[in-house]
Amino acid sequence: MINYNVDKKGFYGNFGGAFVPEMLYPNLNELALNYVRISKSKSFKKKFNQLLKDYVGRPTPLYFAQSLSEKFKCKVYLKREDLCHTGAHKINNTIGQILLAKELGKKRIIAETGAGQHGVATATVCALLGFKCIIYMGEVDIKRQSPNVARMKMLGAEVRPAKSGSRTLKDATNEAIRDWISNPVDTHYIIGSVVGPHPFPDMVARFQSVIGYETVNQLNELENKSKPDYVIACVGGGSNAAGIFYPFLNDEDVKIICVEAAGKGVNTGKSAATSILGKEGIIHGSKTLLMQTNDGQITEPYSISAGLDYPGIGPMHANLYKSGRGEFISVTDKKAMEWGLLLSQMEGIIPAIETAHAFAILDQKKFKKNDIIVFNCSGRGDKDLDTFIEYFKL
Amino acid sequence: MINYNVDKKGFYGNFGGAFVPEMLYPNLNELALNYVRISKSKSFKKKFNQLLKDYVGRPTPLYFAQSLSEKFKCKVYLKREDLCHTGAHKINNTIGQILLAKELGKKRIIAETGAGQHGVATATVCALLGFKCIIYMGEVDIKRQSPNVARMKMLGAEVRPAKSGSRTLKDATNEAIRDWISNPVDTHYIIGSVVGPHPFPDMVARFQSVIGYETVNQLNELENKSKPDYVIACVGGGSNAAGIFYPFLNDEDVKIICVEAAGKGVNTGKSAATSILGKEGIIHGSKTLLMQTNDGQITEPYSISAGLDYPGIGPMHANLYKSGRGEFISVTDKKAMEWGLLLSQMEGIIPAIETAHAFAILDQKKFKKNDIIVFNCSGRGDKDLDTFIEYFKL
Amino acid sequence: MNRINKVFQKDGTIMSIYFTAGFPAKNDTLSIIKELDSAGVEMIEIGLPFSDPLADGPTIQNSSTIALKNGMNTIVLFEQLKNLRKMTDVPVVIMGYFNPILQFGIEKFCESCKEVGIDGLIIPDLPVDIYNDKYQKIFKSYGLLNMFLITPQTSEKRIKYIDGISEGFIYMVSSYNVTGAIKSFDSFQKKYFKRINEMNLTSPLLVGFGISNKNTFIDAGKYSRGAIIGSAYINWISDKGIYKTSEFIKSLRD
Amino acid sequence: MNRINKVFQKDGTIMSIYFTAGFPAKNDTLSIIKELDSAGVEMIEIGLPFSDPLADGPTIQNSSTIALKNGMNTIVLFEQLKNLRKMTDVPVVIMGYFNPILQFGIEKFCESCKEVGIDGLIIPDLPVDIYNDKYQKIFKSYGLLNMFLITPQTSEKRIKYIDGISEGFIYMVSSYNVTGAIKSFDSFQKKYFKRINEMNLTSPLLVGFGISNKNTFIDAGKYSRGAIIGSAYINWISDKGIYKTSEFIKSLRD
Ligand SMILES: Cc1ncc(COP(=O)(O)O)c(C=O)c1O
Ligand SMILES: Cc1ncc(COP(=O)(O)O)c(C=O)c1O
Repeated sequence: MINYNVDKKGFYGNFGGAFVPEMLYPNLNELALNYVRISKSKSFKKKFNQLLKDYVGRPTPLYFAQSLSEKFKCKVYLKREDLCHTGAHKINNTIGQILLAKELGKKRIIAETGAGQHGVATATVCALLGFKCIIYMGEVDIKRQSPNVARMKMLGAEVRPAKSGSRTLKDATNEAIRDWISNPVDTHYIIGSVVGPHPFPDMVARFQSVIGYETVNQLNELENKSKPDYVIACVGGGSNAAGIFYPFLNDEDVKIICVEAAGKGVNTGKSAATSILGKEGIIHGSKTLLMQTNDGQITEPYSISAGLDYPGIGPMHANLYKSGRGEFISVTDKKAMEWGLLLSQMEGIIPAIETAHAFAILDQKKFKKNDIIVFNCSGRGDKDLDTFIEYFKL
Repeated sequence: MINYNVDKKGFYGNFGGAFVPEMLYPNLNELALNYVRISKSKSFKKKFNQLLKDYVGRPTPLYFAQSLSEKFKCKVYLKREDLCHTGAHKINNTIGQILLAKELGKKRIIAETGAGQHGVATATVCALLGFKCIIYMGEVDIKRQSPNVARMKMLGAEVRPAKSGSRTLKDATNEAIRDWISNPVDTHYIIGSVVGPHPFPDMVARFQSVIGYETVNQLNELENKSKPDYVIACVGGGSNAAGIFYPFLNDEDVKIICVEAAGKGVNTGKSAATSILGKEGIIHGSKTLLMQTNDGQITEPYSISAGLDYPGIGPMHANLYKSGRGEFISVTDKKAMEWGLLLSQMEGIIPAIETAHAFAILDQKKFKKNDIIVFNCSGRGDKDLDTFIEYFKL
Repeated sequence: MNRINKVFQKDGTIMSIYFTAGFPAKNDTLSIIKELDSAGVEMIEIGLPFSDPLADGPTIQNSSTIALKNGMNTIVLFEQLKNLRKMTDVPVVIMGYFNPILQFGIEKFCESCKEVGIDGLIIPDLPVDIYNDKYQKIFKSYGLLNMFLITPQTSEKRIKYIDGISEGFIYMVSSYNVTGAIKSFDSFQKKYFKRINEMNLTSPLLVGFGISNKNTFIDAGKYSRGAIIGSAYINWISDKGIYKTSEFIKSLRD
Repeated sequence: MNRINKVFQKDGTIMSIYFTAGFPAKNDTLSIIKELDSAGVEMIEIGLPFSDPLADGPTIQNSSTIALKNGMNTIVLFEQLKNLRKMTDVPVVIMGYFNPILQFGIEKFCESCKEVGIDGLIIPDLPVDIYNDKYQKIFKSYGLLNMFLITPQTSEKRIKYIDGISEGFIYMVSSYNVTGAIKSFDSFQKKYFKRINEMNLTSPLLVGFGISNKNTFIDAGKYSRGAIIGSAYINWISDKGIYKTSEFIKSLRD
């Protein structure tokens, strides 16, 4: 049997590793040596699970979407990460990492953010546990996700604009890494997706795996089955996808679909469909698929959704793609926006634009009548209202 | 023992009833005759509870607030209605009423909204169950709660501005009542608080009582006790308060605190502190306390929070006030805003400005070390970000 | 015998005109009454303005808002009406929402009505049941009649119940709507008027809500003793001022 | 013997100057090398510009962005360096992030280096462990030395491990920081230099990150064989152009 989890050296097949300057070695080594042990310890698990329950609001429901199911003639379930405190799955990971940082004696937290959901989730847990918090965010994203910037400030975090490159998520990540290089002792860097150097991809996937494990329990309760036929998630870096895929990774009965942002169209030069447009390379310390020039310069991706606007994908997903274990579909801005509106009006759930991409595959795939399709409804659209309003002239 | 629940004629002590034009009699009579029977039927309960669980995300956590508890030297719990789908307790009621409307064969839904939370919650359940939806909202509120206006539009609802009077909640309510008068057959009016003519106050309180009953269960689990020493909630119309007070109404061991909006100060003429400033009278079909001139004209209240900016309170609360069963405290804009920021930075929870009012009493009341204080954290502050940002120049 | 009852003993279609006290100007009350009297209307309804008139459409709402801004209130109104009965014998009804009356004090309100010669009341948000239980006695003791409404939605049983309580006449609301002027009655409305007419109630009927022109006034007269005209008259005096009242009345009558 | 090893056999403090290829102008590469050669520097580092230089501060980031805009890339650089060895005998090192090298092809990259006379490489994001496992053999077969970094955070054990693998010299990063110019070393940094110096490693040490003036250069020389200067030189040529290079070198030396 093929194993789609991380190996001992931090690789998923040919992807992963920690391609970082020596300055980051001590931090990453400290994490790599300790994350499994700490996160499996009884006291950690108790605190983690308690905060997920009493603070985040877990378990999130697995909601049977009646109207969608009728329209698309299959059983559509939504895993409601949009109901998490702060509005997306991101907080599962930040709770895990902040507890880890506390265990490791860190005092200061940095993070990068694209859509702002990870920034808000990080600022939130820092407020909760009394950490100093600095969030790097691309200047472009600061503009298009202003409600989340406001939230971070309310929560007492400092938001530092990343002004280099495309001034989006990639550049915010560079800035965060530079900060970590400059502050290696007291600072923990909470990466917001399953990207970056080992052990981040695996660590984040483990913290997010609660999404998948809850789904298993809920399917047992609702359908008397422990696995769906399909699990579907949007992929920016890939953390919400990794979280819901986790229990099913090595069970090929369960089909996995990753939905990427095609932006204005895969071949328009304005896209973030990494699996199709990317080649193997190194980004942010990880060997993976990324969008780059022939010369190896990382290119500027484009998507209407700030959370998918990243030129790489996590190494787990690169491996799912190359191995054929996962199906990758890309969805344009236009389709995603339409699905945002459709989901709002059919189910009364306004999704994040990131999340809306996932649902758009309902138009493209044919399912069987009894197929159980689980979508990760990764976040809510409150942060995207301005974009929706402007797009649809509401 | 005194009974603080509604009596058979729709009164709470001296308050309540249905002081409405004859045009509304058939609708109200239909409701009054059926709401208890339907809402107690097995099939209704099953649907209601299932939607609360799988769609709304109930039970909402009862969260032990560590930092607040330490600072104020008592046990502070937050009932996390802010985690409900759409961001406030309001949806508990709209789910109940839409199921009732369906049972009664209605096809069209109208509602009034102040903060927009009730409007969003109504638009949401209408999208979910395929009802036509019209929301009345004061022009002033449309401006100060624009994210919620955007959400209602995304959900397919029509938002009609109320342009008369103070152009806030009271006037939106007048418009909704006029619509109902004009459309008595196919339309159900989903009132958003425990106000209006009988049976609305009792019906809404029953649908919201899930908040209180969950609290009982959760206290049993967390504290091995089935009742807190204090339950505290902000009061606009009073639905979130009624919901959390419900199981404790007739148990005088449990102290009840209602927090009203003092606006710029109770005696400034810019206030919404109804219990202090109000006199007995009739507003929106209910005999209750309301702010009015000597001549019986209803006056324009003021609060920075749109959801508390109402010149009356529900008849249940009027009775709690007059009987002394409830303690009424009023909190200024300034204090409420400060507490919004404080809660964000101490607990990582950005509350609605309405909700923030409740917490401000922690400054004013002395509690004993083992006192269990349950706050109804009625909603999240996403809708209020602009106001916070502007107020604090963040 | 109360002037209202007397007027219904006569033959012919009754025209009852509503206006909002304090509109267009604070002190127009008596002047309007004088105009209506000399134009020959059978009944006058004085609207006591209210901040939140939830049974009223935009026309009356708007006149109420202006009246309140002009300084109209219950005390002022009774003051203005002191010499009412030196001026007219036409029955005069006050139409007002319940809250201002409550705040004035019900007993005191009845007293004042009696003093100035008011004949009856229409309090749209005082339900017939509560009136019956709690207030009828006191209003009666001052000789004031209370008229109640029925609508196309009111059940037969309830109409009979209201017929037993309503004094003077029953206010037959013409449609599902708040007040406001319409051009003509549709077949649904006519069927409804007919149905009620055929119930042979004890109380006479007046049609209200929507009467705006000769057409609707004549139709109302076919199925009832007459009609109450509000928004159309308010629109008229907004436009033409109060001294063209008789033209308005004539335009409806012939 | 490799030119780098040779230079460390001589006495005196070694000055190694970094510049970004393609900055200020695309074709400045050879001119800058000529300037540095005649100014008498002991070693030259050519930065291969990268879009996402995450170990670099604003100065080098900015020069990289401009260089890329100017059209610099790996192919262009090797083309420019064809006549390198007709011009200078100073050891020349390429400093570049791993991804552009990977995309060019590692074998092809080594071949090209050898062809033009490059002596060694600093690839900051190629970790010593992975180099050791997978890449050392191929680089060695082309006679290229790979230099690795240590920082104040690197454990003694790991320093020894790196000492065993790093060729030519060890790049002693002066502080917790990305690249960038500072005015002087603090006592913490000096203690760290001293500690490493006293470890008596096999590889000689060069200090990098922060050297910007005579003060820091001399200090670096006290605890190591010399220093690498990057941001300060980039700032200088941004300001004064590339033909004032010898003034810069002099200002640091005496
Ligand atoms: C709601 C939501 N979904 C998805 C994503 C994409 O991230 P990931 O691929 O790591 O789940 C984001 C990123 O901000 C997000 O906010
Ligand atoms: C979050 C929140 N809390 C409280 C209220 C006040 O309403 P009520 O007193 O009915 O709970 C509102 C009204 O919109 C609200 O949005």
